[in-house]
Amino acid sequence: MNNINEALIPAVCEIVAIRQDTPDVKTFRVLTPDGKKPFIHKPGQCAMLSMPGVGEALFSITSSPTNKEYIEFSIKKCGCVTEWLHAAEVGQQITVRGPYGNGFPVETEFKGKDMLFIAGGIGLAPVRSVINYVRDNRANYGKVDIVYGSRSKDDLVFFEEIINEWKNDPTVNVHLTIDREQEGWDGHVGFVPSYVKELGFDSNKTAVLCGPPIMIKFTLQGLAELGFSNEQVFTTLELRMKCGIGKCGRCNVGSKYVCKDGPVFRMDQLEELPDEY
Amino acid sequence: MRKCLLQNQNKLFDQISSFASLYIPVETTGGNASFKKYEQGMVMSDVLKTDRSPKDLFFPQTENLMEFKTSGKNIEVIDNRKESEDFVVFGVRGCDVKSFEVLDRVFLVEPVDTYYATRREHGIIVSMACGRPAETCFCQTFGIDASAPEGDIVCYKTEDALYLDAKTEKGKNLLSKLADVTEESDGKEALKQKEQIKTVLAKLPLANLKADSFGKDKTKEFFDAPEWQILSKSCLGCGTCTFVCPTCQCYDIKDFKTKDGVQRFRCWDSCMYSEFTKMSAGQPRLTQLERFRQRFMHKLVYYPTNNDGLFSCVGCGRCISKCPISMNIVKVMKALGGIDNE
Amino acid sequence: MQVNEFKPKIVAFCCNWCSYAGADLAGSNRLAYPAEVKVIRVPCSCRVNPMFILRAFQRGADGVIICGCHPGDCHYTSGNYYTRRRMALLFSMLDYLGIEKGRTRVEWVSAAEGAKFAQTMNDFVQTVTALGENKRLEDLRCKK
Amino acid sequence: MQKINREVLINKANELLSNGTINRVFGWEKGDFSYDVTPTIYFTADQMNKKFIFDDFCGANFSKYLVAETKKDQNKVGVFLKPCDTYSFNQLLTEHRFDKEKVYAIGVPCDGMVDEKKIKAFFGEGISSITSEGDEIIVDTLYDGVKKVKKADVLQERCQNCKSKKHVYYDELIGEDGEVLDSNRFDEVEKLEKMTADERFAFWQNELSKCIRCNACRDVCPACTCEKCVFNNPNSGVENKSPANEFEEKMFHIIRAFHVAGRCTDCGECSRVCPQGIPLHLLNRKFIKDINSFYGNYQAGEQEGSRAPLTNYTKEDLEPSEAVNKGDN
Repeated sequence: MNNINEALIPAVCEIVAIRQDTPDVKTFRVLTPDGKKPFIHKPGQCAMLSMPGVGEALFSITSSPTNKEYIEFSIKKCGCVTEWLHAAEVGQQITVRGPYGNGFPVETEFKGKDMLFIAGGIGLAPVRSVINYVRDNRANYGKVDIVYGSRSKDDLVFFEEIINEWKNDPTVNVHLTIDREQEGWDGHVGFVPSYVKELGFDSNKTAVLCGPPIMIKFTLQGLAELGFSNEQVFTTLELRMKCGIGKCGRCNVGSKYVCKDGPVFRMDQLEELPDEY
Repeated sequence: MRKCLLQNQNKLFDQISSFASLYIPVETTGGNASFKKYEQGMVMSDVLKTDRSPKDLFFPQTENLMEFKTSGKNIEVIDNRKESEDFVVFGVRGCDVKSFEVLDRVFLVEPVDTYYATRREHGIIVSMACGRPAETCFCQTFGIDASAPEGDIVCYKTEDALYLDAKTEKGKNLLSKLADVTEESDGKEALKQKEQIKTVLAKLPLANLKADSFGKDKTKEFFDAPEWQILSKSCLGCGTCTFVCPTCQCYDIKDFKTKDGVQRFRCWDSCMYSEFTKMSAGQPRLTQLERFRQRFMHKLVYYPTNNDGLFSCVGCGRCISKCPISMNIVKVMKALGGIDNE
Repeated sequence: MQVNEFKPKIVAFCCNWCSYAGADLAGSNRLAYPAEVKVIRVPCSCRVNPMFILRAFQRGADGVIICGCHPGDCHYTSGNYYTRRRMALLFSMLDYLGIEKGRTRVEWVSAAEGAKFAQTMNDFVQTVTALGENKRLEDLRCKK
Repeated sequence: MQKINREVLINKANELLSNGTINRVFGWEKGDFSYDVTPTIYFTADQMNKKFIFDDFCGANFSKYLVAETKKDQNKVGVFLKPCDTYSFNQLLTEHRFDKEKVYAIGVPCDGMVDEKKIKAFFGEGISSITSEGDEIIVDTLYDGVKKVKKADVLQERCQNCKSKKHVYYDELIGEDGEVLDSNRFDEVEKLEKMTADERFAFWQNELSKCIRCNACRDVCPACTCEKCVFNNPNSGVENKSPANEFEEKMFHIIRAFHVAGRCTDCGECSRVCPQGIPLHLLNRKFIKDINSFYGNYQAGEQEGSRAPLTNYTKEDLEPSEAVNKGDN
């Protein structure tokens, strides 16, 4: 799609489907105007979406690269670009450039490993891409556990998919939790970090972690208690970005640019960086 | 080496501007100069440092990237760049020439910034040796020799002539087109001036400033230094240092609604501004201390870490003379490097 | 008749209580005033931030007029007194910067003065037409 | 009369620090050269002995720093204030920007600050030291040996047209107080007013086109203490980090001048810090001059609690149309 030499000039794409996942999260399916998949990406990578005149923002790609038909973005309403997107209708064109970032090392460090995915709230968006990638290349990976929590049942994104596909997949263990008791919920209640400890995973797994900073902080402590080392834990960062190609200087943390060298970092790499993310 | 008598200087400029746009430093108000497009009769200023660095000519303060037209749900992207033409920048000081290398390592690495790359390709740099370096100069700290600057053509200005020495193919090509306003010279005068400059450089007040304690992989060493607190104390958080700096390259991309479309442009931005890193989810650099630290850590540690130890400062000294509160990289280096400024 | 006759774009900020009603009255009395005048209703003339005026010029206005209640008649007691001071200073500043002073004006028009409204607008449009296009406070991006 | 020098101020600060009146004090810090003085805060007399300076380059006004500093804790902050700084100080008090109980203001005399840019305009770059001797400034240069210049010729513009040597606020005054002066500060404005509109337009076009929108004028301005500035607000329509064209250059400066109109004490910091040398004070002074002639003399900051002209009115105020035509007759 993008001429690689014209990194800042986006391509026009079209929103072909919109799904309301939770009260404030919508998933947008995006194709080129002639109905093709805009680009090939790696799980964990991001792309710049924009509406001229509204703004441009970076979003993680939620769909798995194994999906050959389309790409999807799950977007929570929180700023001006996202608000505009939430008000958009099917058929609306937007501009897209990317994919950006390093993505998860699914073909190297993850290969052959038992995987533990931990996500909170909208943090499942980038992780979903890896989960589905792993499910579609099942033979390459060991056991798969997913711990996912959010404020309430209504705030669980991809609920349909989790119930109908992931839960029905015998090779995947799904553990759901919500913060507070709720009518019609018979699953676990409690915060993600404590649930992870409760579940008590083997420390030979590779963990992928994404969610609000406070959840990450406590989950990391929990994982450490379970015997996980920093080399086994991966997470993805979010910072303000403008260019997506490591030039505008905004997402610079230490010697790294989150848009180019990240957004996926292994915890031991992250520890090397100054605490400014 | 070619020689052009000073009385022929404007003939030289006229000649260049007949086939390419020419930019020379021109005096604005008392002691200040800035690069302006040459028009017949303009006088080249001898002022050592232009107010803004010539990075403007390659990475302008504001620049249109593209335009959009929208109709209904449809968007059209219009890249309305025109064919670029060659241009010549005359009289770039050694430090500023070096700054292009620093910028190149940002803009010319993959994915290449084509806006910058095109200008670099078409720009020919005629550098100028610094006859009278200022007290605020510290290019030597970063291994830059003001008596022998880099550039496509190196120029020495003596009392009566300009001596031009082509260093690259581009430079040779340009010089060959100037044969009738220049004459061949043995360059002895230029060499003499070079030696003179060297003796002056050694006497500059900041001649002994060393950057050795900074550089690659020193993040941990300096990040939590207590000195940042006091150094950043009175920083106003304005963008003066970043905007006059020849190596600062942060930018913002913004949209402007025109009469019937949207213009996407980029403009310089400054890590000193409070909203630089602000996003809907929060703000990782809450105080001026963090923003102040980011700028200097980037120049002295982060950038060298990514670029084989090359510092993102060329010692031009503009921040020294322009900062409203006179805080600058020299003071930072002295304080963190353990040199007490008395 | 000239084909390319210059028609200025005029922005008129009108206070809700007097001048806007005055414009209404002009309309119901079938008093004509030029269609180039775009009326923007504001709760009070003192709602008009100097920035609004500059923004109007940026976006292509050739003249900006502010209409409010007569001094002493402000619906909010004193709003238009503040307008008077602010605009006196702003207009003087614009003049100082070399912007033609005919492009800005403040007029007091009450709800009963439909005729005055039409008269004022006619007069203002004439003044601005004579001045020609706004070149000194223009943003070319908005004019293409 | 006792010469007020560095030692006198250090001793005073030391006395206040050690008797517990204050626990820190704003003061100027010596730089690498004779002229690069940095405002800073001192906690001990020892620090002051090492770095404090009080000379012809201590132009920085501390008033604005007090807004943030006094919020930090319950201790009193000491501050040295030159006469013109006290106007800003008073104006900030008027606007309730900080609590004066948390500040101990030490008035210090000022006989004008020197502008190193003017010295450089005389002698070029390469200045190794600058010292003053009576009404002369002695400049040691790298290339042309020792040079002398009259201090009056290299004073900062605001000091050449000093409006007052009188401290309008202090807890303690060092030295003797001066008088409000009859300055010529409006001469330059009048000169511009006498030009034709075309000439004025050309003048400002030339000056304002130099602007790089570094925001130094705003950030140093003691009247600009909004917690969230309109120029930082992406929804204001005027947030632009760098001016895209001539319109935005003008708009920024008009709005900024208007926002401080009636509150600007004419301290001149904006022009001092402008890296491009734009005479920004001429915009502010125009407002001050207009206010004086339209609504009667008013000096912002002169009296704590005075009502600013733009938040005030009389029923007999002149009409905007009269205001713009005033100069015509």
